[in-house]
Amino acid sequence: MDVPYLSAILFLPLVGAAMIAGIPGDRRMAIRQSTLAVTTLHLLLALPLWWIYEPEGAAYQFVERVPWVEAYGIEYHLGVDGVSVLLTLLTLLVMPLAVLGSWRYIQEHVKEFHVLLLVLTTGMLGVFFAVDLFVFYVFWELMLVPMYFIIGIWGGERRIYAAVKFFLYTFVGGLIMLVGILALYFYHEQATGTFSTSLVDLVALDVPGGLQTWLFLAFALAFAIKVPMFPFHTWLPDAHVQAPAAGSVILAGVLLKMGTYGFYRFAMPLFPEATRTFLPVIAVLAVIGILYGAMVALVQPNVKKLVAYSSVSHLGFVMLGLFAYTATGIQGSVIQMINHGISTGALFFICGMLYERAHTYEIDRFGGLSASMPVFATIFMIVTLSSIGLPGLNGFVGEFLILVGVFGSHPWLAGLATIGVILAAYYMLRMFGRVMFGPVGEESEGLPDLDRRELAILVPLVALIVWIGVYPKPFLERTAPSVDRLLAEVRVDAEPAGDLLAGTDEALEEEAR
Amino acid sequence: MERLLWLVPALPLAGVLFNGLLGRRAGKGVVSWVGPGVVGASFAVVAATFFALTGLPNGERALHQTVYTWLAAGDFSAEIGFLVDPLSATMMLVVTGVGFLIHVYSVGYMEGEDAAGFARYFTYLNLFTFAMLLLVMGDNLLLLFVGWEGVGLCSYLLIGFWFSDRDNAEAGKKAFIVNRIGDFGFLIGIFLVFWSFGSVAFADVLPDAAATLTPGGPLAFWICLFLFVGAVGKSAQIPLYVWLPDAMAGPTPVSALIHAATMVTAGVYMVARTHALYELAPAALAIVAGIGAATALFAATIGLVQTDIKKVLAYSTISQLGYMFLGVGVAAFTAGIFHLVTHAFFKALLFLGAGSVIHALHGEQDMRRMGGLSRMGMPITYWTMLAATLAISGIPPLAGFFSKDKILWKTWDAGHPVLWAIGFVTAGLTALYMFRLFYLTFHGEFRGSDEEAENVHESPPSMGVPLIVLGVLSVVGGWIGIPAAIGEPLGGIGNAFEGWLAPVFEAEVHGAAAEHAIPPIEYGLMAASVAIATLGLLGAWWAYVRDPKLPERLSLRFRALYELLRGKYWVDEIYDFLVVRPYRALSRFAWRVVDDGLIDGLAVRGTGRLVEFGSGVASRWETGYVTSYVLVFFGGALAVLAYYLLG
Amino acid sequence: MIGPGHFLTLSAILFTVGVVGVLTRKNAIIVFMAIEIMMNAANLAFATIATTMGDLAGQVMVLLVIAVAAAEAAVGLAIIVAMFRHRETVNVEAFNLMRG
Amino acid sequence: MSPEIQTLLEAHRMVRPSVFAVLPALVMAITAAIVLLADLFELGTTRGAAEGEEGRNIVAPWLALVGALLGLGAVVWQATRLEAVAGSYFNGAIALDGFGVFLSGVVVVATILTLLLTIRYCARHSIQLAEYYHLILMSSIGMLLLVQGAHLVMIFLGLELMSVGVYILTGFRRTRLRSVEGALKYFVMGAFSTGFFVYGIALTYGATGSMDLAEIGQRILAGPPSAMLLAGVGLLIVGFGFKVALVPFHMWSPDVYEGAPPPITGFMATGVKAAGFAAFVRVLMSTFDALADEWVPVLWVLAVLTMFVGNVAAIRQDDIKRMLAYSSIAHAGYLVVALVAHNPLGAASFLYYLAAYTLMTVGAFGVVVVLSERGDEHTSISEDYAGLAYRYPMLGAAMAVFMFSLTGIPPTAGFVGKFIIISAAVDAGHAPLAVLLVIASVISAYYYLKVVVAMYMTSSERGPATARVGASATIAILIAVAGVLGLGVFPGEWIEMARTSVSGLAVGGGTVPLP
Amino acid sequence: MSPVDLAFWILAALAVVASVAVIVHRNPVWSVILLVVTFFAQAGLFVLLHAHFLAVIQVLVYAGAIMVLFLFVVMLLNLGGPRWFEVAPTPLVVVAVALGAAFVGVLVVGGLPQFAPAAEGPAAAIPRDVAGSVEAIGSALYTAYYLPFLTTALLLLVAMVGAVVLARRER
Repeated sequence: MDVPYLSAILFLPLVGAAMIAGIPGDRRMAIRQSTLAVTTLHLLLALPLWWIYEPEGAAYQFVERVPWVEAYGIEYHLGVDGVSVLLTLLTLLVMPLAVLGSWRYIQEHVKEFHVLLLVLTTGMLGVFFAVDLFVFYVFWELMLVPMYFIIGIWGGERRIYAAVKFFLYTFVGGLIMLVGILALYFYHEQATGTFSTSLVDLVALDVPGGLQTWLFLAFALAFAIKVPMFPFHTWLPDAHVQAPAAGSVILAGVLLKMGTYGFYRFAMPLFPEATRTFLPVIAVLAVIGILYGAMVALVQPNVKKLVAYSSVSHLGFVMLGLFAYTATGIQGSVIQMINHGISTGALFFICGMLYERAHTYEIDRFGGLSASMPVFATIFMIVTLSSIGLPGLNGFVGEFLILVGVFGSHPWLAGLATIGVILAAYYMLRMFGRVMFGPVGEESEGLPDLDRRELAILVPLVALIVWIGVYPKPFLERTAPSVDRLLAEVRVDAEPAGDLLAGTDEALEEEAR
Repeated sequence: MERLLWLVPALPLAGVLFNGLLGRRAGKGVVSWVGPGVVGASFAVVAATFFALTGLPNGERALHQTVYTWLAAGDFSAEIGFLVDPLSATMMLVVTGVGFLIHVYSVGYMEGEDAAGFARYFTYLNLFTFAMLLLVMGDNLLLLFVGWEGVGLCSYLLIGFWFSDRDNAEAGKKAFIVNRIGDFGFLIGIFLVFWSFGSVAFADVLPDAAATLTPGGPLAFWICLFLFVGAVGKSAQIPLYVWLPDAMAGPTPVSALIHAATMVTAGVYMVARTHALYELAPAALAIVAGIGAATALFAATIGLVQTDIKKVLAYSTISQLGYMFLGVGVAAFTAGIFHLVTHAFFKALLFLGAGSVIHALHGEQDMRRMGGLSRMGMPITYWTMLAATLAISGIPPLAGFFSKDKILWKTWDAGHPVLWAIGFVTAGLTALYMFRLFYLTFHGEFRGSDEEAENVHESPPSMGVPLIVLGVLSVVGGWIGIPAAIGEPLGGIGNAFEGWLAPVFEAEVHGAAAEHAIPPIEYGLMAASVAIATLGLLGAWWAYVRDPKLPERLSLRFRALYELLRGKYWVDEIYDFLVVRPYRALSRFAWRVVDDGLIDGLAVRGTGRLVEFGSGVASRWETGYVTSYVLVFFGGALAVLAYYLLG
Repeated sequence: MIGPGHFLTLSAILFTVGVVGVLTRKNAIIVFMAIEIMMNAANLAFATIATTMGDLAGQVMVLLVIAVAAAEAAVGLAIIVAMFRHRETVNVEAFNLMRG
Repeated sequence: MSPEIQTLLEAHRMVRPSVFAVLPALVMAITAAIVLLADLFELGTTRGAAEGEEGRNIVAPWLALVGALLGLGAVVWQATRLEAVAGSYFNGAIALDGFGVFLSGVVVVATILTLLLTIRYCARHSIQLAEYYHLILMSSIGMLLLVQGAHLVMIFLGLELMSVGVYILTGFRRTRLRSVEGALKYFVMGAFSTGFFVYGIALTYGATGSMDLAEIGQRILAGPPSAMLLAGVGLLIVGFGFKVALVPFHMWSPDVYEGAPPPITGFMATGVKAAGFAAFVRVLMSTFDALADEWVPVLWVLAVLTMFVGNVAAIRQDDIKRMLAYSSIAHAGYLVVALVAHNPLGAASFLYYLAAYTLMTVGAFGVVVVLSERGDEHTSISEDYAGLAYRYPMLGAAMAVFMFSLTGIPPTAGFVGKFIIISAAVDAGHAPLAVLLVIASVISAYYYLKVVVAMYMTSSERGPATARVGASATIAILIAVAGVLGLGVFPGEWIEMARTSVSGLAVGGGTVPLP
Repeated sequence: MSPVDLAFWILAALAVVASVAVIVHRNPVWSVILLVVTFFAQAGLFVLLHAHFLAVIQVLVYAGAIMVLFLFVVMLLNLGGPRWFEVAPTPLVVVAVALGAAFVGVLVVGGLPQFAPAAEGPAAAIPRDVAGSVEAIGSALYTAYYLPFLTTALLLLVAMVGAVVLARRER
């Protein structure tokens, strides 16, 4: 492909940001509309990826490879696989919605907000496009900055604490990963005599066990914080509660995926043996995350915090699926990434809409909203059910595939994780019931139902929720070859189906010996 | 016909979309036609299917349609596909048939709702029908599970239909969560099936079952046990029955449809559907039978003392579901399904009748405030209720007699005298509490206010007609499965139902061979059960009509027992104490202590505080006095020198 | 026999005396004097080494250090004058506005 | 003339004196003289309007700026002819090599930016004096000589010329007690450390018999180092450690940075530090290359101490100058990591990072200067910087860029700099040190973010009134921003330049191929 | 003990005693005068090292110029004080003396007294008295050390300007 398609997608938001920076700050509506136009255009620009990406084609497509820092062998190397395509489209779908979601929410420093939103888009896309580790790292850190501002400037009461915490947490992980990247880089130089930070070159390396362990840990820490995995999750509730609605949506919808995506795209193929060594640890942490997140979510008095902890639980499923090491589990994980982005994104939009109406996130101050907001109630219900994992909606597809996949390799963990499905119903329905049902609460008197703008935000998400739930095939098809390729890279033969014992823990242990 | 199978669930789904999206604007009039209409149409398609099926030779009676591949990832693959064999056809007929009647009934019952509520109600009801059809038509376990969850959702939504009352919403939530506990088992069961067979399609699993699994082996046992956990949740068996009595918070037609006739029987259907697996796991079957019998008795005892008319019916449902599990548990799958069908008729009728009563009394559900309604102008309600009560009590020749008796006989025949005894006692209790209900409601003095008494009225035709239809079915419904013991002497009336289902349960252990020689004891048992039912009936008459003070005296006499039953064995309280509270406490502990205290407080903020402390130290060294700076400088220089010259 | 070692040891002692002076005295002028003692001690070392090995670089260095010392003295004393104008004291401990 | 003297004259014959080799210094020295002379002849001076008010010289700043620009021109000229003229000049007193020229460039750029920043500040605070600019130029000359010095005598003199000038500049606002206090502390500590430095030179001289770096380098190859040599090296490390503010020789810097006029603080944090580091690196990495096993452990410890004490102490500072002082201590620690790596990559990363550091620090101080132009100095982060970004959007954005660059966030120069320093450390097998650097960076993020937080996320009624930012300061800050981002986004050229610049330096055997 | 040795010990003792006295005396005027004594002793030591020119410069520049400057400032600022020595063993003094002793100790243990020249310089063949003469030093200063020498000029200029700027009366 001669046209630098990915670069065009990548940098369009920056161009947009520059344009919007030129609009006088007091013309708020113009700024909002322009940003909406830019983000929509952006989505349209990238939408062809859905069709022109060939699932069965090359591992990385639309590749661009230009030397960047030649002295270090660093290249501006972009490319997408099936998973990146989906995550890219998810990101681009979320952005216009985020702009819409901020229409009324953001009233101060409107211009700065939208400029940052666009810069953030570039950062996020860069992470999904990068094939070169250096490029990846640059974007990984780059997206930190706008998000930090978004939380810190437009957030709630304790926004500064939350923003700084978010920043520091991610920064720690990132820098340690940087050391890991460099060690890998020099190992590559030692082994081959050439310098390269390209994933393609580095994957080909056979890193010795000890080094692999350390490097994997360095990468895993960065990704685990981002995911966030238990026990690295405590930044998340703060960040979510304090962030403005759009910030939470993007955080949940896209940013958290970068952790799991990092595992998928970098940590696992680069360090297959270490991945297997740490597989039990990570799988157990994932299950702890699932159950722990669900438990803590139950007792949250704050809607957003509840959703934040539910994210910990849901991302636990994603991690578990990735480390199932079966095509089914990993595919489920990928779908679950998308699902979580859509469903939790929608939940945060919903939280924002509640907040715009009642100016509180306290669950106990709501009640009986269904009466005055029937449309809202319906959509909220669907999103809640999607989050619970009701069959027919998207959440089930991901969770089920993950659990089936994991069951083959770790029946006990899968069993424990399945308990998470029960717990999810408990905390979500409890919250839903308290907010929407029962007598009308003190903050809920006569609140207006959704207006058109809000419908425009939620309806596409609900449509996707149903689409993926009912007909996930297009999504699964696009990622299957990429996932198979990953499995081939990590050199694990998929467990033969039907052979129950082959997949049990004992068998794995024996193999380790 | 095979190509049109999709229409069966699609019609109610169309109703969902119409009522959900446009219903509020279309108005109650349109909705009241569309809502029941789509189900009726669906029933028509089902009927056509049924006849198409009967037109096929016995043994080839199966229609199959694959709509599309739903989930395919890695080795796993599941399709959206429909399988109609005699078993599903039976279920479909019940679901759409009884469902249609209840839809019609609802039009009258829900007339008090505003347009939005009315549309919402029918949306949910249609959605339920859709999901239930998926459940019974799905050609694989996963699709069955989809329907399973779908009906659970509808149950949640409909129980909490009047959501502004906190209790209703809570009841819905409880139903959903308790069901989820069962679903957990179901899911594990599915995983086990998949990893054993490499597929979840019935067509792959069931014929291969004997070849893949060791009969009586652990794998077969665990698969069946986990699947049964799901059934326990959905069909409200011990220990997961607690949601069903609370579910009576929903509108009464909902209780009739979901919590009596169809959804709660899904567990029985599931066990029957996967009978090929269960037959390989006798231990699991024994557990099924044991749980069924225990539940039957247990719920019946509670039903004896309840005062809320719907609660009595709820416990009765639990008890009857226990019968069905007893039936399938002794591998008498046909008997279980037969009871499922007859139960659908008379229990739906009972609920609808109760609804009619409640409707007449403007929402009153407490039987202590009813009485004497037989004389107050509700003939349809009265007579149909009587038919249903007789049917459930097992008085011949009404429907309940045949099905219940078949289960009891099969239990005995399978060599489970203890289980038979439990079922037998329960049959008596059933007659007792059902007639207690009947007498308290329709006989004696009216115990409500005068104002209420004046307003008592018969229900509108939309409610009356379904009552009559169901009344008829309650009477004659059993005749499709007349046992050989009666049929043969009467001139060789065959057991149509058994023959119909035979291709499905061909491997049934106690197959047709047993039918040829009719042991005399069968008649004895039959007589005994009729006798005990009659005894129950008379007991109720004695205690509630002839000597109304007797129950009070008894309750004082056996105070402890009475309180135990009144308190429903305090199972809810025990669960609350043993499960719910500890879980919440643990959650709070995880949040406050682990999350806030240890991880965030100690590790995260603690690190921050450590750095700040260090900052204070560094800052204190920076005294502002140049002398101290020089000292530090010199100390450093000395250290460097000492390193080089001494080290 | 006195050798370069003696001279160097003497220079080390003198240097240390200067250091101790800087460490202990608060009077800025005395502190500066102590620093001059340190510079001189270094000069003694340079001269000793230069003479011993027959090199001129050390001697040149002594000259240059003296020049530097002169320059520093001038600047240092000017600073003392400036600070005296503020506080009427040359006690270095009187100046600790900035700390932490 | 006696024959003995003849012999000596023969021995000390002048070798390769060259105007071109010292052209930047020379150009600036001449300008410095002109500045002073012009003032003497009252060119461009205006008398104070009121009795007792100081006069001002409005020509001096521009003269000085022209001089510095000419100096930059001279540096560029040297750079372009480097291949032809590289070598040592004035009997080995100075070296003309890539390393020196690169850092000369850094120093001169720092000088130019300082001059641009200081003009309005001086005008507003009545110190628009020829002497001030003269001293800046002279210090800058000292730096250039220090950077190029290849002889300990030359390094000593360059150091002194630079330091004495900066002592005076620190106390230049002599009516301000803090300024004088800063000068006093700086002077006392500086002179004290000079004593150690001179003594270190003496010991080195004694141990090797020479003060010429090249000769010393040769002679230490003869055998294992004597105790005297090690003592000399130790004291040199102490002396340099003071100039570049390594813990525990750093104690002066917070107070002095706080006391000095902000433009001078910026000058100290960049020019002085760059020049001091230049000589430090030249002496250690080139001359004492053979002794690397001896000095690497010491510097390892100093690096860790410096990074951590600097960053940790910075956390509680509310005065931005003080905070930046600690920050610059910490950055000195990062630079020492590059030294510890002790390989060509380390040397190159050192150069790159120094350039990056200079740009971002000068920029940050630029913002500080702009805010302190009126009335009080306005250096409280929590009060004066609160809501700054909304009063001065561009200034706030620039400051944010500098803060993120100091933190090491892409795509800024600070990030790339840290990246290559870490890479050098990892390459040299100092992965633990790299991890410590990383942890220190995380701590640093906290206080850099504090500035951003104040500017963007809080608001305050107090703080300096909004006013137009002067043109010269604007230019300086823009240059810094452009530099920080330019070096960050397109680091290739610059890394390449740093790489070739260190090729003349015999580092780590000098044969290891660069990536 | 040769006369040279005797002279060394006398001068060394004088230098040490006088320098110690400088830092312990309470009166700055006395300190300055004692410092002059130290410098004279050092000039004497230069003579012993055959560095005649340095000895002269030491007296001229240090004792003559620098010390006068010191005395001038002391007088200008009217810094009187008691005329006695005072050594109070404050913790600071104890620590300082201990560190100082350690410093000397480290250097001595490190081999400073065993110094032997590592190489021979260009003046090694020339009589030491000649090597310490003004011509000899000039022959190096204006040739090999030309640039450092010039730099000194700049340094002195800076010092002059600086002194003027800082010590000027306030407006």
